[in-house]
Amino acid sequence: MPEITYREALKRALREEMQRDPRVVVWGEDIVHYNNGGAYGVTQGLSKEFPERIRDTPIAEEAIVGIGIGAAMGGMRPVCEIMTVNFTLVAWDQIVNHAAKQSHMFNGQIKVPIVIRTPNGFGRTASTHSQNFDSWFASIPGLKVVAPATPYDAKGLLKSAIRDDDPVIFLEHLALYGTRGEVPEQEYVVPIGVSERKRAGSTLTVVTWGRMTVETLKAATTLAAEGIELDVIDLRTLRPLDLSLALESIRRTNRAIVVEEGWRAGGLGAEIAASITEKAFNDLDAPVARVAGLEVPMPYAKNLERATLPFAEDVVAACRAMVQKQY
Amino acid sequence: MPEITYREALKRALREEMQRDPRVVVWGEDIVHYNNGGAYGVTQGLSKEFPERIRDTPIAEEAIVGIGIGAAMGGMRPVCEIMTVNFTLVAWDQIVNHAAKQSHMFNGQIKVPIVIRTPNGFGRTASTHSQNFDSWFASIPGLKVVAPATPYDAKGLLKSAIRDDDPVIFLEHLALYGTRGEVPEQEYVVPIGVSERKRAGSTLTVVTWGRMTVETLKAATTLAAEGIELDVIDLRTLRPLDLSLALESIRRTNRAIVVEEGWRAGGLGAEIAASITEKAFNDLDAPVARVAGLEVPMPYAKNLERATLPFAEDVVAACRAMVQKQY
Amino acid sequence: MEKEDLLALYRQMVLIRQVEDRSAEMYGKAKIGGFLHLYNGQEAVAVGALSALNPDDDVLTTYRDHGYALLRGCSPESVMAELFGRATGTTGGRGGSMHLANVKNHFWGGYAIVGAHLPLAAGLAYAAQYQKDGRVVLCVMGDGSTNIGYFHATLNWAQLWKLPVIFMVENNRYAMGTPLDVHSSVTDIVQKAAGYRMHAEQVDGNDVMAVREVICRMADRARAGEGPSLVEAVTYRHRAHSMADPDVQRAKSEIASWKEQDPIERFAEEVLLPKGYTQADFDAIVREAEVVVQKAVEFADASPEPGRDTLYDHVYATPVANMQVDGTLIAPPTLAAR
Amino acid sequence: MEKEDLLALYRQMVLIRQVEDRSAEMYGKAKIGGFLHLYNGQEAVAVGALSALNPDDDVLTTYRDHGYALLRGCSPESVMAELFGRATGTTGGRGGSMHLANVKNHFWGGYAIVGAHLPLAAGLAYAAQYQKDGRVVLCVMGDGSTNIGYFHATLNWAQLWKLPVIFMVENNRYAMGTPLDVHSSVTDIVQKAAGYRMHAEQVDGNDVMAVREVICRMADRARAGEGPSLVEAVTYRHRAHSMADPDVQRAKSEIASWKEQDPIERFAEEVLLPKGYTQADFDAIVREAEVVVQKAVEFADASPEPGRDTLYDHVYATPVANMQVDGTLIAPPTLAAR
Ligand SMILES: Cc1ncc(C[n+]2csc(CCOP(=O)(O)OP(=O)(O)O)c2C)c(N)n1
Ligand SMILES: Cc1ncc(C[n+]2csc(CCOP(=O)(O)OP(=O)(O)O)c2C)c(N)n1
Ligand SMILES: [Mg+2]
Ligand SMILES: [Mg+2]
Repeated sequence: MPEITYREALKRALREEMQRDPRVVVWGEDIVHYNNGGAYGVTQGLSKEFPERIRDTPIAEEAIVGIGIGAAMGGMRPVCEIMTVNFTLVAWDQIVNHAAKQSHMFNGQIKVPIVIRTPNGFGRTASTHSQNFDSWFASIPGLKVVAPATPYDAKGLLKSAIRDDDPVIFLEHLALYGTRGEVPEQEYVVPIGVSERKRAGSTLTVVTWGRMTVETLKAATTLAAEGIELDVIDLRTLRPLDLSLALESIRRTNRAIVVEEGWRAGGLGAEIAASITEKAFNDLDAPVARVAGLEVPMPYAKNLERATLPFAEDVVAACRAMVQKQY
Repeated sequence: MPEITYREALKRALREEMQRDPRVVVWGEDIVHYNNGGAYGVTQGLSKEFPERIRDTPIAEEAIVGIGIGAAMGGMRPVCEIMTVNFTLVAWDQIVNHAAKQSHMFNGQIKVPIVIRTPNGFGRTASTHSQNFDSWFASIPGLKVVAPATPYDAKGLLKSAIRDDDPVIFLEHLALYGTRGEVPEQEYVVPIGVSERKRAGSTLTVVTWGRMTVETLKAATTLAAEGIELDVIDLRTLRPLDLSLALESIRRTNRAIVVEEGWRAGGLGAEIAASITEKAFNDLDAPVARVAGLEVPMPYAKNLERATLPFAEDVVAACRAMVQKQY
Repeated sequence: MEKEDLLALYRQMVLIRQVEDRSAEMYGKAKIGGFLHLYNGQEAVAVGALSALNPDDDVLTTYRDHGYALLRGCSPESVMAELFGRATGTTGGRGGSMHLANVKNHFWGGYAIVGAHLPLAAGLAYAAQYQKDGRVVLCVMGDGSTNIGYFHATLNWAQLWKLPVIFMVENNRYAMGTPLDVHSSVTDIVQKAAGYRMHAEQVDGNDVMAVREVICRMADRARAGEGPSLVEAVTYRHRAHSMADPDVQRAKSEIASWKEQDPIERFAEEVLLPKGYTQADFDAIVREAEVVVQKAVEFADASPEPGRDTLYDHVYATPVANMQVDGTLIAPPTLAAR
Repeated sequence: MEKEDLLALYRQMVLIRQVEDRSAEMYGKAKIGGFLHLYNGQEAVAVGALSALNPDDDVLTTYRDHGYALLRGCSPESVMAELFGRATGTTGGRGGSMHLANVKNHFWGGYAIVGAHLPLAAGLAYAAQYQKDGRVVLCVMGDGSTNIGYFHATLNWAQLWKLPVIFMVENNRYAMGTPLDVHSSVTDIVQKAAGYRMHAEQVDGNDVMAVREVICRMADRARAGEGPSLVEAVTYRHRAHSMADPDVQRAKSEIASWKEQDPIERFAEEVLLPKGYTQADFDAIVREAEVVVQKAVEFADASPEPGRDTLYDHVYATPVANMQVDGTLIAPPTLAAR
């Protein structure tokens, strides 16, 4: 299979779905004029192909999302790009009170098939531009939330998201856009709601998603040399949460670590740890451990940014500690 | 000691702090003209006493909070009322990106001594008006978050919040405004960050806060008749989280339940369960259980609203189940 | 307009008034809970505006939505049943008073986050524009809703994209208890269009024919591709903001003077009497409405509560294969599709 | 103005230009990371505006903030060190390029959530009004920032409460890569004040004296209790939006024609030459600035990174007694104070 980037995989998904379904329209800030499309290039060149259907918007995320919801109600399939996840906060009311609630509150009279694409990420952009809200999104009834880690999953999940009748928050990552992976030429989708084992191992179970899947796989290579074999479960979808593979794995390994990029306190890692413990208490030889971002607004300085975020080395350290510690 | 309502306790705290410190100003929607002050009457009559310092605002929560932050930066001590917690979503960016980050991002050059008072609650107001975001607030570095359950704590914590140099989210509850409790006439404060045992018992530890403290205490009375004695730990502050009493209790009871009003998945209950399990794994005879709101936008119908929310009976059921179940 | 059509407008206003008055009574009897925002005094706005639109034009409004719902084909039975929180209500008891809806008749519902439905309306207008089916969107809001950011972000965008949407402000001079001049820097809301080069008109909101006329013209403009407009309908509510409001802040004399401008009576006197209708005709219509509303109350009272088993219905339009009903938990393993 | 004071304005513009050019170079050498938004071409706006204010008037701006920081007493050393992410930077390496600040000189910093600092500015203006110390607030934003809800919510409120704040828009005709007429329904930003009855003026943003004059008058108005104003300074940035922007969307000819309006050269020709200054004077100032900026680069490069142990400093102004450094975990039990 040919290797392409995560960015290219997303663009192909958009292009294919736009070709397939005239209801699919795309808008966001700077996705047409700026650098021929997109602050991070996902829509680059696409507006040439679909000039009426891809549009630049004013900077007003509350309207980008709100108008997207309205268009979705009216039978369109809008894919709205929020330049980075940090700006979804401006649209928070639309996401929580409107995208997520319309279908239920109006007793099924209204559907909101919107996709909100937005990248997580960092890169010396300081505290208002280096956040991760995966856990908040994942806690909202009425939303579906996906966070692909590979080009394959990115393409397959974006196609599923666009075809889905529910609002989908589609979480990309700046650190992943340039990563490469195999993506078939032929049509496929990845279903929403299904986790995947990204590496098989028997020492420890690691549950993760998004960028931390990639870091965990790096850690797994390092640890394998020490005889620690990680069973790496990539959630891929954060709501609904599919813990079936994780639980099956824990029944064999008896130890688990959850790895996430965001703040530790109240993170999805806590939910996963709590859920796993409720369901597999007697299988656990140790409390579920968590690797997460530090609880601090992100500093700009290179060394402090690095200290704040989890990377492969942190996963390695946590795994080693868990293997060594006796309970 | 005289008994007064939670509402009256809050008003007294506001009045005393306004008398004490001319920098304290209060604004919000409908806190002056409407019914002489406040959709829920907390400021009733106060504007007569402090006509320049208590003001009605336009409906624009992003500005209520944002202008509050600016005023706090400029040396004021604004107490901003958001009519209900549902509308904080409109101000979410200000809360997360600005209130919480200014002090750190500007390396201590800026302080934001704002208090954002807002009630949780429900009462047949349907899904956009019956939410609980305690867990989200509690996960934000840079904020302090309190959720008093009694008139005593409400008054003492509001005074601490107003005197605090950091942004404080002050979570009240519609269901508590009318409840009564002893409040001394003389000056006192309740420190931020300190949990309290609200009832002593030895069978099970229950960790909770806000309205659910009151429900848990009701449940404790019922259960005591069955010989189940709850040790009820009221967190009072949700950030920073003081789990010291809870852990000390669990080391004796070996079983714990976390009770919260909000959605279960990704709730603060998960954080508490995960943290307790990490720290007291070998003391636990059973996984920490959770009682929480159901994962559904709140319906208007009386029976469905009731089914969605946790009450004393749910705490009773969970405690009975935990006592009966063998692990 | 034909004589009969004029009488139909009168009948509509009377029905709304009757539904509101009985709702207030039922709230007093605790048959209705939560918030109840009544439309008394503002009937000419909804009736005039909707009489100007095509049945497939889209309508969205605020929580003060009973009138719009009734005009868009929600039966008085289904409205009252919704207020009672029953399965037979317009949204099966899920939304209650603030969220009546009838989407098959292009009534997209009442919304309760102030200003938040403005972008939804613009989005529906975009869909109409894209689908080229000539639909126009009417987005109703209160004076207090014109100060929140949503107003600005939406109006700028609507004008930029020339969306077929009419933003109609029901200026009843108060946002809850806060007077217009305390919440808005301009008290003629119509002036707020200037920052967008948007066409705007002010109209007497207690004059049903005047409202009808201006909405007709604005809809024509929108259909002709000339873009959005802002309409300010100046009116007043006879009752408190909601049933929770003791209404101490408005002067009794102010309320009384606006009641003299009652839109229903004015219409009868100024338009219907000259056409030859008589007080007896009006009385008959009121009695008719009373009967209809009485039946609605009985229907609501006899209707069942929604089933506990329906709680999770429609949280998702498409439930995911391996997810449990509450959308969060896992079910038996389903392997990846690759 | 005295001859020397005019030359000082020139010196300020030159210093800003030099800092920007060297920053770009340092970004190319990976000494600076993240986003870097340069001010080349817009210098007359900051220099004109700040020359009109008192030193204790409050200033807030966007991420394009180097000029404002330098004018408000951040040394070139501390600016460059901040861009390098060093402990000696204006915020100790925490904020970086987008968040320079010098609060003791009433420069409240650069902000990077578009529009979000507008309410902060209004809040500072409220504090000034309440404290009656005659301070005025200058709130700087881009043309693209005038479409988000914050703009509306803040301007309405500022006008209602007659807050002493000047909203100054640097209209450089693009929001990132999006042209003005694609993002805003009015292209004369000054028209946006009409919806608030707010006083507004448009000024040539490449004319330092003109900017100075209008800000003087607006500050006088505000100090006299006449409330807020909106000023549109029409200008252009010579460089891309940020160093990440390849700048393919703007026509080369457009950029060239604006460069002919270079505010620094225009000021030299139109104002300084007639006052008797010569090219040699200008050259000397440029050389002076080069030396200063070279020293700043060396200072930054020699400065230490912030200590790992400072990471949690200032997350809270008042750490809570029993909380650990990261603000979430528990420490030894401390009993309730009751
Ligand atoms: C964002 C938000 N803030 C506050 C409220 C509470 N609230 C409900 S109605 C209302 C007043 C609205 O006044 P107006 O827009 O004039 O409409 P009217 O009720 O007069 O029809 C307020 C403050 C809300 N629902 N949403
Ligand atoms: C709320 C928000 N949305 C998007 C962005 C990304 N962004 C940063 S600068 C910018 C363009 C701003 O343009 P303008 O206001 O004209 O200022 P200029 O850069 O031209 O000075 C955008 C879209 C942001 N920082 N904040
Ligand atoms: Mg009103
Ligand atoms: Mg610009």
